[in-house]
Amino acid sequence: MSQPAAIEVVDVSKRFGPRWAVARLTFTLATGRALLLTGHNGSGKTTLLRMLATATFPTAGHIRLFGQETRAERAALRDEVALLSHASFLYEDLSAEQNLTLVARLRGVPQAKAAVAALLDKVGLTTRSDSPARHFSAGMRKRLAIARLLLKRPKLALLDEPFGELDPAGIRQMEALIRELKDGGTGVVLATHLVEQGQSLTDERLHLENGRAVGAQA
Amino acid sequence: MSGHPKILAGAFEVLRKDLLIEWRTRARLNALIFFSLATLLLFSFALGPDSELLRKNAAGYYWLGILMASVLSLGESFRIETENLALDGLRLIPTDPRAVFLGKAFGNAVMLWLLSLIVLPVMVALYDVTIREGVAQLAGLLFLGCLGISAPGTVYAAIASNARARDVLLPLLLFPVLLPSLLASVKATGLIFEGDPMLQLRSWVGLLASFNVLYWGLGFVLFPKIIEDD
Amino acid sequence: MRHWTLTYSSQTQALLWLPMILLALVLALIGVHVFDPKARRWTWKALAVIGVGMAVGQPFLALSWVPPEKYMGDTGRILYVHVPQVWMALIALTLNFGASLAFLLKKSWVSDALAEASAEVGVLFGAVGVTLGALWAKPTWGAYWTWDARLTTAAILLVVYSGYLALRKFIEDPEKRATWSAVVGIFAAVDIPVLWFSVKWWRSMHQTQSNPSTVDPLMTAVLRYSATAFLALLAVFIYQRFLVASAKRNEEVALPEALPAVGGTP
Amino acid sequence: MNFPSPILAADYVGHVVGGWEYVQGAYGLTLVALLAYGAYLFNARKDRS
Repeated sequence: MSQPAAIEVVDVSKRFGPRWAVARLTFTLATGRALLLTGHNGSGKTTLLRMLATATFPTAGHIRLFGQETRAERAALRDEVALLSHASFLYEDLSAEQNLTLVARLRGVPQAKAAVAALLDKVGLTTRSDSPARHFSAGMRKRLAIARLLLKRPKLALLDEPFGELDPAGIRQMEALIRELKDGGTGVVLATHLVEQGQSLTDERLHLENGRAVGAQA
Repeated sequence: MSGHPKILAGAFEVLRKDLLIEWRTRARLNALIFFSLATLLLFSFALGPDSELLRKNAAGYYWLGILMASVLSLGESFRIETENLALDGLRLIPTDPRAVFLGKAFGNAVMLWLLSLIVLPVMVALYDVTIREGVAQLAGLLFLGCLGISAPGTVYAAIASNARARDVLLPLLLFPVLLPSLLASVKATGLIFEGDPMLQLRSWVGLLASFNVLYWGLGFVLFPKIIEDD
Repeated sequence: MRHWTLTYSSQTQALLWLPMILLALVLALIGVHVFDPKARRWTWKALAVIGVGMAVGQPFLALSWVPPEKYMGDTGRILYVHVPQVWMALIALTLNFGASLAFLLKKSWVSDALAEASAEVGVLFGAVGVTLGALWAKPTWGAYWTWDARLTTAAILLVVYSGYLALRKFIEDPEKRATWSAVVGIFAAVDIPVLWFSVKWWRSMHQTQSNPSTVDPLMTAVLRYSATAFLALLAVFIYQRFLVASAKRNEEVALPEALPAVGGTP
Repeated sequence: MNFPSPILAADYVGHVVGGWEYVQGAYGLTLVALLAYGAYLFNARKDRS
């Protein structure tokens, strides 16, 4: 292999108290491929995504992204991996624009102001850019969270239920956006209950039950 | 790549964000001001109308008022971080956890300092205090004292915000640890009020500064252990 | 000062060495216990026998064998338990600091369990020690509580570590509990000497510590004997509490080996 | 002659004015605290094994 795999999960287990959220999971995802992650609530999807995003780390086993171990190389990997989480990561008292500007500045994005304005336009929040996130609907929060993710131009995008809480137009936009990411060479991991929608966007599928991979299928 | 300038730049952004949030939620700051005023009033009620006693112990009551308010403001500063898991988002941007500590702890110190300055004139009137050694010195000392509260305060608030019964836990953990810097602050403030004929002020301020170095160093090293999930 | 020291019989003189020999024995047993895991099955039992035996004999020595103190009279006898109890508390809390530091440097459930055990036992000995101190202070100084540096520091120390124990109870996730309490343990331990000096300077009231050269050798011997007895008990308590904590941790944190390997690849 | 003897102890109880019961109380307290903790540990150990 000339290029290390985008994701390499080796016998990973994650425990929360007495419960195993992810149990002895092993899989790889080649660079440039998109993975669909399915499973019921509590099957370990979110935990897996959080581990891939370096938000938390395995109790046992190893995760390597682009050949780098997550625990050891977290600082470098966080630059390249972006997570669209169930929690929006937003500061409720800051406006949409201020939330994005904070991220842009912390990442050292050049011309932060212009970049933020362009992204707000892209997710259709320009008219509400000055209202605090507290006043946003669930769908609008999702859009803002996506804009936050796009500030990163990640090599790997981890999307936890990206279609949840979006209206039909929003879902179409999201689909277009995921395609755009894929075409741009970004690896995508997509966790969703909408299996058909997800399958049309991805190349591979991993089904989780009680933290284990079940019935592997392409 | 992640050298010291980057930590300081990150800390500055975190500080800016915290102050911006405080500014956008001014109502909360107002509530805090009235809370500490109420505390100062309660001391004078509890002790009766002995104005001599109040004046003598003014520095102590003043710092107790600030301390009480600090628990609320520290708790609040981490409530905004646990909401929407914003602190996780901050980590993953990525922001160096030490930068988060420096930014938040400094922000908390600034907030407490502003609070103490706003309450100061009322305290002076209420306890009939004269500031003999100059208001500038007092302001500097207040800031040093607030820094001494905010460093361990930020560490402990981060811990308490994720535990059950956090409202009980934060003061329980924090107050005893704060005692040394609080004692030094009270002594030095008292000397500024009463005058400093023996020139003891310098050594108390020096002591307070040393506590600050110790607590900020500990916080800088240990804070990442608290917010990194491994 | 006390010339009657010279009138001890040779029998009594020889007995003054007994506490030191017992102390060496207890320390040796603790050393074997720490460094030889296989010996742990019997070392703690031996320590328990010595500790209980000596503790039973202790009131006998302290209440009747030793003559009353010249100035304090019989009240001074409280010191034979008060002082060693506080020493033991300090030893236990120092151990807590070591365990906390060890945990942060290298995660291990052993150091976490040891931190839990030493803090709890330390608080127990500290609480008894401080209570006895207050009981001694009432007839001696006329008040249960004088705000001198040592008393104040001891009291705050108890509050600090009670907070530590409360924190441990309030966090369910074992990993987080271990890490966070280790951080709190280090903050607390570093704060103790700082606190002591600050309270001392704050009060600027001096009380010089007595040392063996100014005290009758008979009294020193009894003090050492008591300290040895409590040290043996301290070791047994910490070890037993450590076993309880370890067992609880094992229940909380199952090992991944317990899971069958049924990996799958997409 | 200073060797521990119950007679001597009784002598003290008879002679020493005040304070003596007080001192014994302090010793009793220590004993009770240590015993209680030992019993608690013994119980906890029994539950775990």
